[in-house]
Amino acid sequence: MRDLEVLYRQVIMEHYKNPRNKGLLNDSTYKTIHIKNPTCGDDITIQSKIEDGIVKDVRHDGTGCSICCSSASVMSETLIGKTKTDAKNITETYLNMLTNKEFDESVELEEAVVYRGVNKFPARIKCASIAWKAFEGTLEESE
Amino acid sequence: MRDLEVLYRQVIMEHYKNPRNKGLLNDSTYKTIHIKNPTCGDDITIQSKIEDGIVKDVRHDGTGCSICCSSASVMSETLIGKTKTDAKNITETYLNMLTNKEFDESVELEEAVVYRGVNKFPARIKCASIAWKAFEGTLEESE
Amino acid sequence: MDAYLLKKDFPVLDDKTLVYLDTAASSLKPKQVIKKLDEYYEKYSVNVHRGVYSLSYVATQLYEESRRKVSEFINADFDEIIFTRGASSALNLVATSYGLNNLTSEDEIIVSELEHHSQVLPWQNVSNITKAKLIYVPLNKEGRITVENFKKVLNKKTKVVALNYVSNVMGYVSPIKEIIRLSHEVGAVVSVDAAQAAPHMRIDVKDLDCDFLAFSGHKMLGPTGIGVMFGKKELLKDMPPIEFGGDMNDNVNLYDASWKDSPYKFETGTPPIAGAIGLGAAIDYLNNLGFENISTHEKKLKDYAVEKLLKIEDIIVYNKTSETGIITFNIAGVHPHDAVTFFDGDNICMRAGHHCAQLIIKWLEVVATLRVSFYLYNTIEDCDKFIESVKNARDFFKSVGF
Amino acid sequence: MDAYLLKKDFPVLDDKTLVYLDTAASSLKPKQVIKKLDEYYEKYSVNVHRGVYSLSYVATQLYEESRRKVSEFINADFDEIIFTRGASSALNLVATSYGLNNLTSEDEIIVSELEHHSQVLPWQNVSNITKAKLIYVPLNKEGRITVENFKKVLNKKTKVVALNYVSNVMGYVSPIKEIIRLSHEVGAVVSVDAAQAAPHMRIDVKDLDCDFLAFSGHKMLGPTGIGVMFGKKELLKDMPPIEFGGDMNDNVNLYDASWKDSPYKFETGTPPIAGAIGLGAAIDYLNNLGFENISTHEKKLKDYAVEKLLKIEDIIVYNKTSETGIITFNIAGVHPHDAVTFFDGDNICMRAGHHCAQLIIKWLEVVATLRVSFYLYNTIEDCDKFIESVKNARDFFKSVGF
Ligand SMILES: Cc1ncc(COP(=O)(O)O)c(C=O)c1O
Ligand SMILES: Cc1ncc(COP(=O)(O)O)c(C=O)c1O
Repeated sequence: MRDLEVLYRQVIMEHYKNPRNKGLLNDSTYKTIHIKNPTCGDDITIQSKIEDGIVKDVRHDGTGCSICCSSASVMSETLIGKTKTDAKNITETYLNMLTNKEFDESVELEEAVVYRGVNKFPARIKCASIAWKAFEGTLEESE
Repeated sequence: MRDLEVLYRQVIMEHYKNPRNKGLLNDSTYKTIHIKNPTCGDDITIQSKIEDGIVKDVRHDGTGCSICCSSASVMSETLIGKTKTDAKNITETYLNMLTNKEFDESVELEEAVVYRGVNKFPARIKCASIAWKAFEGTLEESE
Repeated sequence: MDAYLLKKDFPVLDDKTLVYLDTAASSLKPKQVIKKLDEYYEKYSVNVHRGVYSLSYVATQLYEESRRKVSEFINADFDEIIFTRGASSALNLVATSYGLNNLTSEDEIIVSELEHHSQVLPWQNVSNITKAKLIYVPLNKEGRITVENFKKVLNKKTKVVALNYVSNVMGYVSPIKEIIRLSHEVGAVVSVDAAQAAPHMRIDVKDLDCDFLAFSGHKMLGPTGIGVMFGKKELLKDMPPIEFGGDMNDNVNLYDASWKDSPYKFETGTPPIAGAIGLGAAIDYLNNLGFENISTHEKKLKDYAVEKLLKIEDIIVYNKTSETGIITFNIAGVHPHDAVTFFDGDNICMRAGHHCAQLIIKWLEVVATLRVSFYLYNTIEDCDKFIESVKNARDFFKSVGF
Repeated sequence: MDAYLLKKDFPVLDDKTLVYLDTAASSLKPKQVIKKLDEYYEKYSVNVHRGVYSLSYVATQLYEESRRKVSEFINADFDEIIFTRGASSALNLVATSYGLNNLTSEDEIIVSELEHHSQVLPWQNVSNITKAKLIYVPLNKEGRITVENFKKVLNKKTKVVALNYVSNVMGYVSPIKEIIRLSHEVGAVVSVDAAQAAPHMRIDVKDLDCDFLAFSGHKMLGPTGIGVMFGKKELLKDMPPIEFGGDMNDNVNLYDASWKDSPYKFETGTPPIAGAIGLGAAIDYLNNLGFENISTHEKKLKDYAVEKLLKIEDIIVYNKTSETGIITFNIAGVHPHDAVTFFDGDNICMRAGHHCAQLIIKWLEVVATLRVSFYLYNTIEDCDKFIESVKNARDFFKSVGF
C-alpha cells in the first residue's frame, strides 16, 4: 500500500476535502464542457474563461472519487493566470506524464506533478485525466 | 467408395430415374404435407389418401438429391395398400433404422430396407427421412 | 463439493494470491470449458447447418447437442432455445420482437428499479415507441420486489411484466413464480431476466410457467459471446424475426421471403458455434456439482462475510438479508473507486460503481457501491482475506484523512 | 509465403488426408489464434469496461487493442469500429438503425441478385416497412455487377446502395469504389458486404470512401461469434442504438436515458471479449503474411484448378473469370448433394447448396451448385486431389446410371 499512501497523503486529500474554485457559473463568457468516465461513473464539468490570451478563471463541479475531484481543483489552481499557450502546454505535458508517454520534464506542473504516482494504478489514470481533458475541450471551444 | 456404390447401385437409382406415383393431385380427399431440408434445400411434398383404414394412395413431388427423391418413390410403393396401422408401423421402423436406433427387424420394409446403407453417411440421413416424415404428417392430419 | 479442489480447475486461480469476488460481472472459466473450445477450434472448426461433409456434420451435431443441454438445463423444449450474443441481446430480442409488435398506448409494462439496464432499457424503448406505459413496482423498504407491492400495480392493462429472478446488486431472489401466476390471470406475459439466477440455482421454466427467460454464458463458467433466450413455443411461433439473412430463411425471392421455424428463425448468420459448445460444457460442469451444493456453499460464504462485515465500524451493508452470494456495501465517507484500488492492491477483485443498475443505486441514495459476489471456487479463506482487507482499507482511508 | 509450412499452424490439418476447400463458409483457425483465446480464458477471463481492478483493466486493454487493430486493418478510425456477433448482425445493424430511420416511400434501395441473404434480406425488410423501393442492378451475362448496369438503376431517388465487395458464390470482385463515387454524387450512402473480401484482400475504407462495411471473424482465421461493422463517424453520430442495456448508456432515469458515443452506443451488454481478442490475433497473422501474397496464392490455385476442371467432360464451371479463390460448378446431371457425399468419401470438404444466396442460384437457373474455395493453407496437391476426385466422381455417377 506504499504507493497508494504516497499518492493520497500528498496534495490529493487536501484538495479533495477543500476543493478550490468549485461550483459553476451561469456566465456566457465561460466555455463549459461536461465529461463522464464511462468505466466508473465519475462525472465532471469544467468551465474556463479566456481573455486576452490569459486563463482568467477555471471552475469545476461534479461527483467522483478523490483522484478525479482533487485533480479538477489542482488543475484550476495550476492554470488560472497562465497564458493560454502555457495552459495548453501544461495540460499536454500532464496528460503525457499520466499515460507514461514521453513528456517535457522542464514544463512546470506545480502541484499537479503529484499525479505522476497515478501511473502505478493504470485503472485510475482516467480518473486523473478527465478534468484536464474537459479543460482542453473548453480551450477548443474558445477558438 | 464401396458403401456409396452399394447404396446407389441398388433400388435408389432405379427409382430416381423412374419415380413411381409422382405428381400431386388437386383432390381434397388427400392430405398434403410440404417439408424442406434446411441443410441442403431438398424440398418435398407428400400427399396421402386414407380410406377405411387403408392407405389408398401416396403421391409425391419436389426437388432434391437422388436419395431424397428416390425414397419418396420407394415409400409410395411400399405403403400403398397397407393398413394405416401397418403403414405407421413401417414408417416408424424405417425412421428408427435410419437413425441407428433400435428397431423391430421383423417389420417388413420391402425395398425401403436398402436405405439402411444411408446410416454410413450421417449427413444424408435427413435426405432419406423427409419424405417419410412428411407422410407421418399426413397421417396425423387425417386423424 | 470441495471448493479447494475446484479451484484447481480454474487457471486464473493458479495465482494463489488472487481473490476473485467479481463473479456477478463474469465468472472464471474451468479447464473443462476451455478444453472444449480448443477441441472445436482444433478438430472441426467449420461452419454448421450448411455443409453436407462429415466435419460440418460433427460441428452441427455438437452445436445442436448444446441446445439440447440448455433446454434440459432449464426444462424447456429443444426448439424453445435461441442462442444469442448474451443476456442483453436476448432481453432485447424479447422486447423488440414481442414488445414492439404487441403493445399499444392502451397497455402497461411492469418493470422495477431493481432491474439491470439490459432488462429495463429495452422496455423503456418499447414504451417510447408504442406509448405503452412503463410502470414501476414500488420496492419495499429493503429494496425488494414483493408480491404485495406487485399486486398494487398489476391490472387488466398490464400486457408485459419484465423483472429479474435474482438482482445483480442486492442478490435478492424475486417471488417470480407467484408474480407469473398473477400476471397470467390478467393475461400478461412475463419476461424473466435470469442472468444472475442461471449460474446459481436450478431453473425450471415449466414449473415457473414463464413466457420468456434470458441468461448469459460468461456468468456461469461459459465463454463470452453466447447467451440464451427461452420463449414459449406458442409465443415464438407468432413473433417476427428481428435479424434477417443467411440460415434463418426458407425460400428467398426478389421481393419476399419466408422463414424457418423457431429457433432458427431468430438465429441468422453463422452462430457463435464455439460459444454454444462451450456453454454446453459449462452446463455439464454445473450439473456435475449440483445446484444445491453450489447455492448452499455461496450462501454460507456470504453469511459468514456479512456477519464479519457488520462488526467493522464504518461499513454499510445494503443487502444483509439477501438469499444469494452477493454483498453490496460501502465504507462510510470513502468513494468506492478509491476503495477498490486499495482492494486491488491486496489482489482482491471486486466491483465498484453502479453495476449497470443506476436505478437501484439512485434508490439507495448513494453515488455508487462496492460489490463482492461469491461462487463455487471461493473459500472461507477468501472471505477472511477480504474481511482483513476491508479493515485495513477502512483504517488506511481514515488515516489519510477521508 | 509457403503454404506447406502454414499448414502446420492449423491443427485441423493434422489430418494429412484432409483437403479443406470450404473456407468461404468458414476458415480454419491457426494455433496462434487459439492460443490467444486460451490466454484470455486462462489468465484474465473477467469482464471489460466495468472493473477498476487490474485484471479487468488488462482485459479491457486487450479488448480495445483489438478494436485498434481492426481499425488499422481497414484504415478506419478507432471509434468507427463496432463489434457485433458476425457479418450478418453487422449488416442488420446498418439496415435497422440507418435504413429504418432514414428511408421513406419516396426512396430507392439498390441491391443485387449476387448478394448473400444477409445483405439483401435486411433491406427487403426495410423496404417492406418503409415502402422504399428495392431495385436490383441487372447482372451482366457473366453474373457480374458492372458500373454500366449500376448507372442504369442509380438515380436521384437512390438513398442506399447495399452491395457485396466479393461474391460468396461467383467470387467476383465488384467495382465498388466507382459505385461508391457515383452513389455519393446522387447523395446515396453505400453499405458494403465485405465478408468475403476481408479474408483475402486489403480493404481501405478511406480510399473506398464507403459509408458502412461489414465482415466476420470466423471467415478470416478468427473465432466464431465476432463480426465488425464499420460506419463513418458522422453517420454513426446520428444513428440510434438498436439494442439497449448495460454499458451503452450514460445516464439512466426511470423514463429516459442517454447514450454513450459510438462505438459503445451500439455495443450493449458484455461483449464477445474472447472473440474480439481472437480476431486481433487473426489480423496479426494475416498482416504478417501480407495480402498480396495471400491473394496471389489463392488466385494461382484457383486458375490451376479451373484449367483442369474445364478439361473434364460433364463439368460446368459457372464463374471461370472470377478474380478470387472461389469456384462454383456442377457435374452435369448429378445433384450437388449426391456429389458432395462422394467428395466427403475422399476427405475433401466442399460445399453444396445455395450458399445462402438463392437469388444468384435462381439467376443461374440451377437447383444448387458445388463450391470450392481456396485459402492460404491450400496447396497444388490439394488441387490435384480435388481434380482427381472430380474425375472419379463423374465416372462413378455415370457408372451407376446418373
Ligand atoms: C458475402 C457474405 N456476406 C455475409 C455473410 C454472413 O456472414 P456470417 O454468417 O458470418 O454472419 C457471408 C457468409 O456466409 C458471406 O459470404
Ligand atoms: C441481472 C442481469 N441482467 C442482465 C445482464 C446482462 O448480461 P450480459 O452483459 O451478459 O449481456 C447482467 C450482467 O451484467 C445482469 O447481472
